Amino acid sequence: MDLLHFARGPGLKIAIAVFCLGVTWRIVSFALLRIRREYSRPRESMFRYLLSGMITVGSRSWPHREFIGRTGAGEALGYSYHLGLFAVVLLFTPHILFLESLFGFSWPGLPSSLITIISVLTLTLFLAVLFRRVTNRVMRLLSNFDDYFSWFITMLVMVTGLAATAHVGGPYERLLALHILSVDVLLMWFPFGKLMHAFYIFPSRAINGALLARKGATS
Amino acid sequence: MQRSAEDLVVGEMLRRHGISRRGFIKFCTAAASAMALPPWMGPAMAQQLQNAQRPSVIYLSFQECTGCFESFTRSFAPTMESLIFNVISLDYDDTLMAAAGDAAESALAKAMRDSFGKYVLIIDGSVPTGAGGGYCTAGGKSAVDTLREAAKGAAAIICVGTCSSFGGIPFADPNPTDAWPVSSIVSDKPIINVSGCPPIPEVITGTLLQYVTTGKVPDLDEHLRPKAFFGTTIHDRCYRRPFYDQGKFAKTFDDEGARNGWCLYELGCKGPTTYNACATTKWNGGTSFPIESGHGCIGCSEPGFWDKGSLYSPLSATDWGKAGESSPRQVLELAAGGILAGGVLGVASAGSGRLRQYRSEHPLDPEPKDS
Amino acid sequence: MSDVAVKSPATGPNVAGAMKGFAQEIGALSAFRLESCIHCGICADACHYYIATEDPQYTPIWKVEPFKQAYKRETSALAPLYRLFGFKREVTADQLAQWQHLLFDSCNMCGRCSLICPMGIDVAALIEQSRHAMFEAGLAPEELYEKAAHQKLTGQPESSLEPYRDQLLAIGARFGVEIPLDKSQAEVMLCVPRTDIEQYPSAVAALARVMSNLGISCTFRSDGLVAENYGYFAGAKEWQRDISLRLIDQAIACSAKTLLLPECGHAYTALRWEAADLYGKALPFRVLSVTEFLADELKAGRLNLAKAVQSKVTFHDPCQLVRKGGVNDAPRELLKAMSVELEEMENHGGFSFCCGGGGGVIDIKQAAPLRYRTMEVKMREIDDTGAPTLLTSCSDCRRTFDDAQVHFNWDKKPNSLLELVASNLLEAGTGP
Amino acid sequence: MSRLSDIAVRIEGPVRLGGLGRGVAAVLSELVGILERVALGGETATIDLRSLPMSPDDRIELQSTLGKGEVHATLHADGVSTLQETGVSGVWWVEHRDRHGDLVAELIEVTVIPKILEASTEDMAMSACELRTRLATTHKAQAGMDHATLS
Repeated sequence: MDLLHFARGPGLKIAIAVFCLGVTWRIVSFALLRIRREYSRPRESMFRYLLSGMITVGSRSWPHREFIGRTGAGEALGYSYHLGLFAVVLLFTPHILFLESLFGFSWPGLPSSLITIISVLTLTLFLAVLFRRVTNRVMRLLSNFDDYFSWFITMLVMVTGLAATAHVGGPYERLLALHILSVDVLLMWFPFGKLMHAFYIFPSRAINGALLARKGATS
Repeated sequence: MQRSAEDLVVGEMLRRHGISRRGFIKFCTAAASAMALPPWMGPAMAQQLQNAQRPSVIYLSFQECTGCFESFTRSFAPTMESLIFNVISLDYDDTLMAAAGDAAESALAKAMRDSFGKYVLIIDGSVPTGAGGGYCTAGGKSAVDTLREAAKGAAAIICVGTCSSFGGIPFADPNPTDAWPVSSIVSDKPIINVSGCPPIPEVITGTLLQYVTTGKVPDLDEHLRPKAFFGTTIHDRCYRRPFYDQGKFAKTFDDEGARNGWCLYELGCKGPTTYNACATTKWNGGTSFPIESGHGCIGCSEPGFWDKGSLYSPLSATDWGKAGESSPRQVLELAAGGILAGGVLGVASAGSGRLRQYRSEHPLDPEPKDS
Repeated sequence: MSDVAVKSPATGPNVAGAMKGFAQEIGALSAFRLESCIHCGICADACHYYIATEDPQYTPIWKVEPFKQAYKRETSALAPLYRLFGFKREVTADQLAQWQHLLFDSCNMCGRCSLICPMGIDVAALIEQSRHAMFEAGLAPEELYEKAAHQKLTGQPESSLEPYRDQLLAIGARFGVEIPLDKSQAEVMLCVPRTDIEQYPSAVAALARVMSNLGISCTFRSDGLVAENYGYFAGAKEWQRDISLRLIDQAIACSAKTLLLPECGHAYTALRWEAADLYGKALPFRVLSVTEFLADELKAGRLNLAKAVQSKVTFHDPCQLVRKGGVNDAPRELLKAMSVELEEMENHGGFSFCCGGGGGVIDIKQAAPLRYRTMEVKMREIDDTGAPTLLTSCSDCRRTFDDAQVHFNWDKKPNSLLELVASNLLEAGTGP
Repeated sequence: MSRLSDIAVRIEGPVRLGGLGRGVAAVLSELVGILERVALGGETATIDLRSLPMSPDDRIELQSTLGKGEVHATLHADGVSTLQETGVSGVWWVEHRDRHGDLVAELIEVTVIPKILEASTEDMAMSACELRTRLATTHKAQAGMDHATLS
């Protein structure tokens, strides 16, 4: 069995199983902890504050006017590489075919050359993100192994993917194998690090937003 | 087959057959072109061959379909006839030779004895080792024994076809005859693999010609294939490549994209992972190649191509398929298993957290009474 | 929890106690908040301590780092792995002692960071829980610890020469207003910040005057006078409950339908939002701040206000009342009713900067130098409005601004919105 | 239908660069470089057209861009070969066909005259030898005849 065969065969199977196991494990572990009832009288009706929670999911995607001056650039950097990643992961035809083979449905993709441009841009942004994490004193203080490893593994996926499409650094099938293998590793690492934020971000915004709105507080 | 002119150098042979020097230069130019060698190599090869002796070649067929030999006979440049008559001395080939039975066997023995240490051994077909080698025998001798014996006196072994190179179809799961490629059985001789199912005719003759003219094993890739023919992927040299780059893909074999000649990636083309000269040398004297005829590459020159999933599933897709099992279903099963196991772990984790909370709030109670 | 069970700050940190406190506290919601942090550091940009100093240790989420660490090691899904491989160390006594500065001296629990987090984490809620654990560890600052203990035992954060009850009556006599006290039945129960009794008696008088103008049956209760709750500041959760219970019991005793809180920010958080949870059931009365109460009366047409003399004012939004409490429109409606021109600060309403005194910080002596640095951020915003008058509706904020006025020899003195209302009352039914 | 060209296939051409296919433009600019070198006495060069991934359209385009020159040579050796000087002086379009008329090599040579056209000195020596032998035998026969006539 060659590397490619392993990467997208048994390797991928293990990765998917570990991914599902880990994600469930982590979520169930805290979701089943005690939730205390709130006895104070809400300022808003439940419908209103749950709605506010939903609105927070969207509104928190960009800083409030008061914060833009200090955080706008940083958040823009963060969101833009995320958008780049989504575009490349979801709109590159070989990726769509991969996902189709997993889930059984597909959607139209973008031209490969456009994807290449987007991925090079995303890669550049990703380097900028690391630069920022290392040079910004706050981020450096907060950062731990998780932050750097999650960055590294995502970067690895991008670099091997780009190398495979550009045929740089080795025969295509080996690069493709490394690319898929790095995706396997990413999937397995996913539940054990900060990548879990993909699952957390919207519920977290919604729940905290709703709890603040319950008090009529700013959210 | 008689070695009628064993002492003659090639140049003299050519003259005897009424082939002029210009004709020979042309022959070598065409061969160099077919082998994707630099164009100046053709005349240089012609010069060298003029004064060389014709080497002895022994062609043995094992567990095979003769497709490779059929391909061999269809080489345009150089043609097999011109090779046999002009450049090499084909001393044993059970398909071509008129002799049969004991006469054939003794011809083989004689060739091996006369040119011991000098002959080129061409192997076609995989070597079955199951049942004591009994799945493929000739004259009471098993293929594996014949190979071992013939290999002893060979200067080099050229494996023609994916079967002798990598095991091929007989080697595919479940490999009932316990077949192996030549390289798994012979390890002490230079081996050149000319893979393909079948290999491109010009690649067979070209490799042979290149070896006999230079006397050296050419540059080989990690699968022992000559880089001159197997150095780039089909995808790299494919005339449909611009459509891949533009993201234009045929979705079915009869849609608008297919009629427009768009990229066949989505239809399972294995071009990106297949190393062969199909896109440049092409087939039938440069007429066409599978992709040009509208079908994706099936990757036949790659090791294990038969076991790498459906010929029609895209390269980037997973290859979990056994017949009747869909990937989405497997994903669902894997996910369900993972979620179940994760759920158990999660409940255990949250449970122990709650127990701790309970203990710290009720330090005097030995056991929790409610949850 | 008895008093004896809690270690005094003098005897050094009790890590096990802290962790026990934290484990008790951690529920699904806080666990989710701790899980969600992506270390983006954006919360630093909401915090006036970071903005004033650019010191990364004042990043809000960093202030709960030991508890994040403890959560991951002890409670999270991966806790067994963290422990097995030693990825997360045990929180040490030294570490906790170091964090006292971050959780008390340099955090007002103002909640501004909770609005900036792109993951939506309510950082302030985490800090409040961390303070609970710090208290269990015996690491509450001495000033807060002592005031909380005193208040739990006596109902007053500090002893006074005369009981507050007597001082209250004296204020009534001095300002010529009737102080309703210890009525057995009343619609509304009143309470008062001890800051007002000691420093701003005019505010006490204003409250009494407004209530009598409205003609609503109301009363102070001798056994539940003080609005402040030092248990909340110190992180002493059970003391906070006991202190709140004094007011709750008295409100129930006089069958009040409303517990009216004076101009005091954290009292609003403690009683409006947290008391019922600590009480374990819904309160049988509503809790209102005087600011929103007056705005409601205004809307109902029962409160009539004259045009005020002040032309231009700026309003400092008390964090607990406005950002965290939702009383945003009420002060502005009152100002509008008095035709006062309001010059808003650059950051106002829910995004207003804290005065720097909240969360008990005004009472922590060692926090003062840092507090003055954050005050400069606030003072600049106030000065930039160009308004000559500063109004607010929290006596702790007022105390902090007064302190700054002395320290910086600042040209602004904070005034109470309630007092402004009280001095512009029209007799019921006369209308403007 | 025996040849690919008989099958109706619509091929959408690759991306054009200023009217020229990408491959064609590359070949042309390479030719310019070689020509300049050869003109100064540098080494001749040959481009194997088979090694370039070109569509039939590209090939036709390249051929028409180069045009036809003055010299056209036909070589009959083991099949027919044509050597056509293109409109670009010193650039030769060479096609080798085998006995069945199938194209076995297609080259562009940049040289004064393609080497294959030159007679080899060895062949000339051998031909001289043969010619001498033939001459000698005819002499003998002639002499014999003369002798016979005289006698």
